[in-house]
Amino acid sequence: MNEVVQISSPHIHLTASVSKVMRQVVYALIPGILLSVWIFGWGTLIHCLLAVFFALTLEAIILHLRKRPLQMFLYDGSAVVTALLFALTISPFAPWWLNLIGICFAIVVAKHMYGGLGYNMFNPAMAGYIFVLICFPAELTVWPLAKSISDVHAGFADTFSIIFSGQSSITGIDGLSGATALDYMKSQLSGMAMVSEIRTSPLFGSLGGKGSEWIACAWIAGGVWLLLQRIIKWQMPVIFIATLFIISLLFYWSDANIYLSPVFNLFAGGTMLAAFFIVTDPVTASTTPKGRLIYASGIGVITYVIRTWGGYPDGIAFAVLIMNASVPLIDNCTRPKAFGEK
Amino acid sequence: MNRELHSFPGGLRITTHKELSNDKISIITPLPDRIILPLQQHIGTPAEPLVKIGDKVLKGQIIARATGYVSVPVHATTSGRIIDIGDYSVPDSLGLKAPCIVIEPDGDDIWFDIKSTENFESVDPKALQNVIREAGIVGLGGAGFPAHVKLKEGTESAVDTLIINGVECEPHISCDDRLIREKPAYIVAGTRMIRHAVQAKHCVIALEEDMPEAFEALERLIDDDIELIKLPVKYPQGGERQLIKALTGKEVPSGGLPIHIGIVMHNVGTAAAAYRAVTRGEPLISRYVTVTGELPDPRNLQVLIGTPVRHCADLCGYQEKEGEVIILGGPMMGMHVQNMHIPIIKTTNCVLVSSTFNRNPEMPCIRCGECVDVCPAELLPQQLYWHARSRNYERLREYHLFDCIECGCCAYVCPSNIRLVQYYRKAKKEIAQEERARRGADHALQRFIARNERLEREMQEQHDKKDGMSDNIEQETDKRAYIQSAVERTKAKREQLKKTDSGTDE
Amino acid sequence: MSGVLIILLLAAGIGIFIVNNKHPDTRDQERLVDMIDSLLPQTQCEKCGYSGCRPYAEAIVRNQADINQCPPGGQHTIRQLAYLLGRDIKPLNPAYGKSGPKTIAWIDEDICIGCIKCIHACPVDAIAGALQQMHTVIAELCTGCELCIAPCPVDCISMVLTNRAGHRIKLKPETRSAQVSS
Amino acid sequence: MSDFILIIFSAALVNNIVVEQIIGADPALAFMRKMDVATGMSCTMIILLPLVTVCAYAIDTFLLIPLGLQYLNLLVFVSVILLLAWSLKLWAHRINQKLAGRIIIFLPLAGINTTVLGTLLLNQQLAHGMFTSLAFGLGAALGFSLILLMLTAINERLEVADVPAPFRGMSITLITLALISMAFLGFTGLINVK
Repeated sequence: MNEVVQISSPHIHLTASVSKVMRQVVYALIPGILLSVWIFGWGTLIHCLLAVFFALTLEAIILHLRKRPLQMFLYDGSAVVTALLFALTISPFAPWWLNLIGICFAIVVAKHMYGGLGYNMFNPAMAGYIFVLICFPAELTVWPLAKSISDVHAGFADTFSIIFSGQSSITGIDGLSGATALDYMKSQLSGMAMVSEIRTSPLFGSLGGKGSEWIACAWIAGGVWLLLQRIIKWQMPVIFIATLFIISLLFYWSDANIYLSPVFNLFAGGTMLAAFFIVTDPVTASTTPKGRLIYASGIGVITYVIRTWGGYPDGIAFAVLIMNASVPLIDNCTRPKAFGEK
Repeated sequence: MNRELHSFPGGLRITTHKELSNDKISIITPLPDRIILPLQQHIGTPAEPLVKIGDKVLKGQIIARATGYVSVPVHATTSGRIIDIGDYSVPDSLGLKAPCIVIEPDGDDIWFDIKSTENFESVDPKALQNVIREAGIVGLGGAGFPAHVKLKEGTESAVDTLIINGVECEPHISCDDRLIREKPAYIVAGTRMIRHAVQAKHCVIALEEDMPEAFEALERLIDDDIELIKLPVKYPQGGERQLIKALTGKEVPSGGLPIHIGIVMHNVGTAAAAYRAVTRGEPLISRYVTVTGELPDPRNLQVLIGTPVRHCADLCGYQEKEGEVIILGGPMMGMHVQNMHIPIIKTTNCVLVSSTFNRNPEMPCIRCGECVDVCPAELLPQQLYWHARSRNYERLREYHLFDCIECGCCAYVCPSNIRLVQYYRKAKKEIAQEERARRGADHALQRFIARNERLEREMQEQHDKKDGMSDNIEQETDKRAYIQSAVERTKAKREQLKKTDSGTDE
Repeated sequence: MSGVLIILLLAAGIGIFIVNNKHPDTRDQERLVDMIDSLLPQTQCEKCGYSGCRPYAEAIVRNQADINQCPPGGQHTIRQLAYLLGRDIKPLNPAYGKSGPKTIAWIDEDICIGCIKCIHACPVDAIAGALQQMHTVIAELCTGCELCIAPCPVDCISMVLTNRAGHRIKLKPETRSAQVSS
Repeated sequence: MSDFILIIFSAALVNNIVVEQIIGADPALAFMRKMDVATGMSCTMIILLPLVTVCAYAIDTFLLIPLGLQYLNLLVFVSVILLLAWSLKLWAHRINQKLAGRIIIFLPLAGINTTVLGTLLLNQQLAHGMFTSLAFGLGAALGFSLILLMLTAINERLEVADVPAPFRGMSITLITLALISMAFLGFTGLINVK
């Protein structure tokens, strides 16, 4: 990178570039974002825009401090993808400073301390999310209720004031928000309730959490488009989903009263977002064919373990970070045999 | 014709652009003003000149003889006068100069006294190899490995299959295609000849699907003894290991040679050259070269070896333009050359004029793994890149850097535009250098130990001969006096030298 | 009472431990010296301050010398030593010299007086010649240690660059005299 | 049996000795320079730790407590570790030549690091039984090895990364360790074994 560009073979090049890849990922996220806005109100959009703004500003400042070409790296779009993924994982009612802190951690610590694009060990969005989750758990557990559950809705102005001042003109913010489906399920299960009883709560839809199940479908649609565009490889999402499905199916069969159904596992929480947009992040995933398999299934297993027995409602972010940390080791151990070595 | 086909791992499907040049009949290039013949046009030791400046030579005369086993002679490619023997620019990725013999053609093109070998089937295979060696034939596919070495390996161990490689997988290049279409008889006869030389059980000529005319031309001439195979288009199918995998399903062991699994492979051009060398006695003095790219008239030429690149390009209407580069070889593996006065050599298959070379800046690697999927050698290009950058040679060896064939597939697909192959080349060079340094160091250590032992021995001897002490002292004073006087003399001499030096400067 | 007994027992155990551990340790050290020695460039140039590569390796093992004292090996050797010993990579200590491309000694045969002083100085016997006869450096054997330069009474030895094959790159007379004077 | 496995998991992941209990961090950072050193160290720990834990537990319960000598435990534990490491070094080659070649160099090093002593003390605090001590030792060793190998591989990758100058070397490794321990926080509340 630091050497003089020399003309060397091959002299032709496929017209792919990092910025094109990132742009397409952003396009694939758009339907899901729009659907979230429709179901959960303006909060998602506000947070997305805020996060993108923070991320680009921070990225520019740090590039300037590190004396790197600003234009080349700012337009590569990786910061935007990180920002969107982060904004989609936090609650739409989360205060603005939470967003700033998370993005700060994601861009500064998880990305640029490791050398910026391509060098980061951990998925920046997930690292930022875990950081705020550990520091401010209360702010993240409050989610707006989906449109079909409650009659009261926060308009644009209300959401805006909730995010920026923490107050709302609507009396009783409690009427607007509640726990997420996974969270509710967890707390009820530890209270010795049966799964079938809990599922009767209005929070749940036919597949996963009410409302969020449709967003999951939008992620699938975006992911499939990316697959068709050959931006991501099919192996990782498929293996991740399959692992999660099979494990939850086994436990579901053993006792349907305390273990969640596989379908619920797939459509609740951020499973689909993770499957198509986070697990497939090439920078932090394994690069060997066998390594990808281990990586994706590892995330599936750890996610299920944390969801079912752990202290946190959703384990995907932790699972991703743990597997990120193991990637170099996996890569080391799964070097494929070279041609003629068999 | 019922051979089961396989596929090699990785690889690419690239637009071939062969239609630019493969429809036009090749023309014989007129004699240039001068012919530059490098002494090393092959892998191995360079040849040694046999002529002096001012000598008259005839076409096909040996002007430099082979030194060592892995070496071939160089022949004059036309009749004329030797005007210089010295360093000239040659096709080299670093733009280095190398010793060459320069001939000024006299225009008569008179053949040297050459003799043909009639009825090759009755000749001993070993004698045939010698004929091929004397004709200066090297692998015409690109690497330039002396052909007789491969043939000799063939007679030393049993050869199951002889493969004649007509797979021109690189985009733009069509010289083999054209050669087959125009001279199919040469190739078929040459194939039979090589088969006789290596005593192969089976014999295959492999082509790609995008050269149907060449296929038909060959099909008309072959009998049951030779299989003619059409392979789907895929880069880099023309690579030795890849083609063997595609045809036989066998993998050449890492660090091994095709002969270890009973296979010998030669290029179609080599087969044609072998035919000419044996039945006509003509050494390798010309070859087909594709001149293509952004030219008014891209086509194939039959070029005398040693003709400057510029001469060939002019024939196709080349006009110098800003922002264009000249590439010798194809767009995937060819080398960029600085000037056009360098000669066409035995291994030059293509002259490509291009302005669409990769100019974009390198971005950091995003570990997308595209390179892993396309690598035909099943390596991890990305890991190699990291280790090449951190100069971790141990790891590079572990990751089989030396199995990389530098096909360029990884760099072609890289979304970050990283010149991967360039890093590998550099690392390979550095590792070779380090190994040499290590060998030197080991040698130095041995000599150091030997010297210390000797000194100890001498000390011991001196200790034993204490009686001759007084003699020694005398000698010592003698020596000192001599050194003193010598030092004086040199000082005077150096003064004088300095004066004359400054005198000439003025 | 029992406390004292236990402490005595432990002391005895540890005593045996220490006594027994001595032998394997010296063997381990010997092996480490070999490993370090095999990484050094074997120029025997004494620039590190020790009388050869092996003494330097021994000094490293004894923790008397740092790993950045070998100018002929340069950064590459430092890196390899750091990997081997698990230490940090650091730049070459300039007090011991600068690292550069490999040079070999070259004797200006017009000036040489045949005093054999350099022949005695050469650690690898790379200089051929006899008393009162012209000396010459055998290029393939020269390690570029520069030990022959100081003893020469007429300063006829200079260090010259080598090409890829290890042969001297011919310099023009001007540069040559400049090199001699420097 | 399920207790045994649960304790191994708990010691290896939930209460990982390096990232959650810090005591293993120092040795892990010391041995992460080279892959073969790290694997050698891991092998040694996996063999040594369960052994030491069980021995220390036995000495503690059957010797020190009945004699009322708990105040000597630190001294005794250190000696036990040293003696075990030493005897293992002498006897290893009789058990398995190949394994001995790998671990012999590391035994003295393993004998004198905080992970081993820390594990013994933790084990004492948790007041495990004989069988569970074995599990705890094994789990701690596995957890240590996992993190050590992870760190070694990460370190190799960080070496080529374009890390800003102030963070190069140990600082970025520590940040990485912090992020790993953050990730391991996800396991909290997973297993509540007392």
